[in-house]
Amino acid sequence: MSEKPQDIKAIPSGNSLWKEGMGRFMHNKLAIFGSVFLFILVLLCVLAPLIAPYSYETQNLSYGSEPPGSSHIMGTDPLGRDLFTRILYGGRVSFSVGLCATAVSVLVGVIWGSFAGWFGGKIDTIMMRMVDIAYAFPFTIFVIILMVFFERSMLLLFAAIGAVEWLTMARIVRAQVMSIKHQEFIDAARGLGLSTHRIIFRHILPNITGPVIIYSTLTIPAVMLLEAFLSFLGLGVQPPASSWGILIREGAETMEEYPWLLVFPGLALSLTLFSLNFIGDALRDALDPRSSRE
Amino acid sequence: MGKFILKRIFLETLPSLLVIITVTFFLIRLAPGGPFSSEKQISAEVLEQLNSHYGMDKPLFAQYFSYLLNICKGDFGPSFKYPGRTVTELISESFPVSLELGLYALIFAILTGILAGVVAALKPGSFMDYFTMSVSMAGICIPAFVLGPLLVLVFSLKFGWVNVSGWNTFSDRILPSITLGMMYVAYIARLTRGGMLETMVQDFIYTARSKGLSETAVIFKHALRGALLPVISFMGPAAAGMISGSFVVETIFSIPGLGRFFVTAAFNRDYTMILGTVIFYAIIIIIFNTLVDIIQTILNPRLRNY
Amino acid sequence: MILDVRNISTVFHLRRADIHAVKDVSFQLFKGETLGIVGESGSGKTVLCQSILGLLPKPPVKTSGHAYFDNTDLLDCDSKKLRQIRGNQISMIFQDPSSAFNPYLRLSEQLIEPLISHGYKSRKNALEKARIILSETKIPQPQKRMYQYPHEFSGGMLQRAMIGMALITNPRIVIADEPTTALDVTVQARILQLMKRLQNQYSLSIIFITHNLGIVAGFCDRVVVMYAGVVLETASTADLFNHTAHPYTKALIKSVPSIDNSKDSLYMIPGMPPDPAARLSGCPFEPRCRYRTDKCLKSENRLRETGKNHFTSCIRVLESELSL
Amino acid sequence: MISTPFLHVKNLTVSYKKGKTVFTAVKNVSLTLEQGKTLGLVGESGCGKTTLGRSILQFHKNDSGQVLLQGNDLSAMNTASLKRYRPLMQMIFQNPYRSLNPRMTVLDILSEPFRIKERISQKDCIQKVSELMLNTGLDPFMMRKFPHEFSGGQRQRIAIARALAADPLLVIADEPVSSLDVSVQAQILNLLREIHEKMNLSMIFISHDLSVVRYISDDIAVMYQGKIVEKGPCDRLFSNPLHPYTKTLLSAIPVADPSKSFYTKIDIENEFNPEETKRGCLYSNRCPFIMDICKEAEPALETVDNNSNHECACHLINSGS
Repeated sequence: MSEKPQDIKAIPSGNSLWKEGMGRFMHNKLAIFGSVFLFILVLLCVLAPLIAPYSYETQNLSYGSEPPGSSHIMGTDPLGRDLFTRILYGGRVSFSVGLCATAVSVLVGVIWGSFAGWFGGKIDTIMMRMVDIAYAFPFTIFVIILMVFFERSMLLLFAAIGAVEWLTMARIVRAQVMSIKHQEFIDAARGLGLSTHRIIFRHILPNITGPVIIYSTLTIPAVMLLEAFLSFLGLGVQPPASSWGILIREGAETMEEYPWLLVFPGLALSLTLFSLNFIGDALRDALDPRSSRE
Repeated sequence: MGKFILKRIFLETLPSLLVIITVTFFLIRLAPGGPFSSEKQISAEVLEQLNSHYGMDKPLFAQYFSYLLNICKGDFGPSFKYPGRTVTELISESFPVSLELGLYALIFAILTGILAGVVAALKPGSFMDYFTMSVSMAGICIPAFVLGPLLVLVFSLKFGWVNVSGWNTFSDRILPSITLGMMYVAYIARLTRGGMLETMVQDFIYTARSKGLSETAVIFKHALRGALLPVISFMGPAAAGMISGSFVVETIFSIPGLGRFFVTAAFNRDYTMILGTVIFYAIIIIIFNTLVDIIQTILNPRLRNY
Repeated sequence: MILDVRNISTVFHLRRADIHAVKDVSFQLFKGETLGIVGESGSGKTVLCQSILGLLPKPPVKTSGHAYFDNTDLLDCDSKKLRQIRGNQISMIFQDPSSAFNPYLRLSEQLIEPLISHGYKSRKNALEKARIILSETKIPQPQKRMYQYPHEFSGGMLQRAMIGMALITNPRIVIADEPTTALDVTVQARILQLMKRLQNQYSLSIIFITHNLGIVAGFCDRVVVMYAGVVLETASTADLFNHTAHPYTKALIKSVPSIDNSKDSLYMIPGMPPDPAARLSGCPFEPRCRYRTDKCLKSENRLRETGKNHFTSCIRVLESELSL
Repeated sequence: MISTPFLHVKNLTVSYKKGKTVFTAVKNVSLTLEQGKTLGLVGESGCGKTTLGRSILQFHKNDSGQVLLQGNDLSAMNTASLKRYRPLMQMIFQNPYRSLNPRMTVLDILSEPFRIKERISQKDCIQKVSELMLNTGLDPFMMRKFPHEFSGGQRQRIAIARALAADPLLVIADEPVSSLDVSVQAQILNLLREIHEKMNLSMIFISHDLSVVRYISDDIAVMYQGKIVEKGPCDRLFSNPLHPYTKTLLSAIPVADPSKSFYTKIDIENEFNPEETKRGCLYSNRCPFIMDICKEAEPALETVDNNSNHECACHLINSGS
């Protein structure tokens, strides 16, 4: 046997499940295309104030509802506002809603799921019973009621959408924690006399990051869709702020005369959702514990 | 089997219903403003009279219990927005339309979704796999309120096969059902593909092949049954989602369904109408979930032993 | 001779690498004989039999060579003809009974499937045949139990049902892939008893795949030893144990802890089991063999006779440089 | 023997609640283990050997009975004081793929046992881990690799190294070689024997494979349906088994010698049936030597030979016929 290595630098490092997973992820052409498209779009939206050709509000009636041409690459809306700029600003709202609401739903879902999964027995049945009841609740109605009856602030929108989406995450995390809890390496940890706290943070949580990441990438599109849906009904984001949902609603109303007002925002939203779903599916195939095990 | 259903109804269905009714009831009452505050300035006495007529002046809890009693009798109270019409009437008029739309959409979603899922699972990673999954992905990525207008633009305005909206002839049902169902094609396709891939590598598939069955017999007799279990368990949440989808589709295609009613009721703060619809939808979803559980126990013998 | 397998090679064309699971394997199976195929995991013994019956999905897997079963070559006849033989003339028994049955179908449904799919018309007679075969494999109250579901049976009972399912079309060859590995030692003994009795009753030829040398010694007439997809030695059971002609077989026999031999430390084969994607040339056991020389690197693993139908691929034994 | 035994299990009973039915896995088992000795625990699946192993380590709450380690009763301790005894008893599991945390490097896995005891510099940590790896036949330069980059046999070596890292007094190995190939199996068995002798460890080796247990144990206890039916020194038990079940078990083991055919002599017919064996001996419905008393009274575990404390629970044997 070889002699003992002296310090950490001399020892070659192995490639973790992450590296192997990312290797597989890179092979998925659709996911790469999706990530590149998303990166560009998000960059554009973030830099909107600097690079947008026209300012957000300027209405120039003489240019009312111009088809896409040299001056306005995506045409203008009936009030003469440049569609490309509005899409970028709308994007900022849609993305922020998507990310924040997903964060809310991931946070609540993970905590709820790990609690129910780890304690099991009575606590688990009660917590999961509440999730089942919540599932029976027609959630979009709940959000509509919230938005109608309480003043429509952005914060309420995040909370409402977040409250809708955390259910499935809770179920996935609970199932994952339950299955890990029964694996032998947890018994071994318990056999060492580790504290529950240490077992959870060093042994359980790292092993649920895979499914959590997979499912949160799939939650972002679902949440953005819900926001657009609410804005379409006039309950989501309120003017002067605008989001893709509102742009699509305005476009739909004048669809025959100015189809581009519907097509461009619709395209922006759909391509974003396509990319996010492709990335989510690719992540699932790459990080799925079953395929990485022997 | 009977015991299982009874246990299911009393232990799970009724409590969930109660919780939903209570939450919605108090949520609405706690919200600022009242049903009539959005109307033009009406004098104090008229407001006071309206409240007493609709029993709004009694203490909140009294209203809650009397409301519960009425529901048991099937009376969801009068509608504020449409004087002289009870909520039950309005629901019974508009719900069959939504139900029909929902059923067509569900059938469309199930057939297309399962077909796409099976085709994609047969040759994983091939062009066929990517193609079917991306097309079925369109359901999630092109929202109903974009897909609907686009379909109308193409099929009724350009080709004129179908009229733009309304709900009288059969052809009026095609576009709305596709728009509503398209979203679930993607979820079902994804679940079927996952279920198929997982089942195809099980040992009993090799046993089936070793018995000399043709590949199609192996797939349809053995693999599909196992693969569809996750799809069936998804039918519950799908029903809930289908209902929310119907609001948009009914507004785009101006279909007189319960969904549209609900949206207008919400805007006009028509308390009893909102409550009535929420409870009605909750009942539908719970019935659906119970049905799904029963089907699952029939299909999967292992669940049957308790 | 009932089955003549000549130079079968199976390659898995995967994205990362080409795995040569079976490399140029030949063996014969005689009527009424029990042929044992012995090897550790990764030796290709299961893939070999699955390739013969064409059970492996075509795209990633490519099989070459011939397998003559009464003058039809199973490897290049059309799939319809192959399907007529599968489950009818040649049937299979799998390792883990609890996962080899479709959990969602009643046992009766799965038992009659081989009959129905091979043109047996009346369902009623098929069910009757299923009941008979179950009682022959000693399952108590077959009439009642056959309508139950797989999860309502113990491992031993399910394996008996599997044997019944394989014999219901009274095939001429049964390929058993580690049928008793998942069972307890007393249950295993009774299953082997049952298989021997049914073999004599139906004059079956059995191919018995296992990694357990004890079962081979007690149950099989002839043995094929496989390692890393290659056949290292073929011999009658007595020759294999008493006049072993390959270092790997010798090492394998000595490393099995048996309840008779004394307690001195167990013989260990050094190194690790071979990586299937690696090296093609030379004797695969060379890296772990005590008697290895440079010659072994160049050997083309061809089986040649060293005793009365006793074949080995070890050049040193063939050139009688080595006697084990 | 006046000195207290290293490990003494007294009338231990453990049961599970499966839905509404209560299943008693371990029925009133008593056994002792001396320091530095290995006890082989043998029986078919479902006989309760794993549950017994896990309850000794207090992974399950037992219904009744005591587990005395060096005289102190583990089953009576609260979690805090139990935590002090935990590192003294380590377990090695059957499935090499599920007994190591896939997200941790071997360095973290092996250093966790001593890192939770006291602060330790990275340099000492590497030294200790490389020593552990060398002792268990692993290449220390692989210590920053992850479990999925090792073969089944190597992973089992890592699991053994982790058990040793807590420098325990007692190691319970639950079927450590059952899922490994014969050639790799031999390597792990030799390793276990070597470590057991070098570190004067007491070990409980649980397995369904009698020939493996024969090779590694000093004493053997045969279990059937939650009870110990025969216990004694390894060679005596193999050369002259007393209990009918042990005899059947021994005769059913395949032997790598064509002249000895093993499966033809098995004569037991049906399977264990709880109804028929409610009161009497649990093996009565399958035992060829059944007597009336076997149906009535449960045979106690009595010593049959004093100097070698060979015990057996069978009326036929205990009545001295």
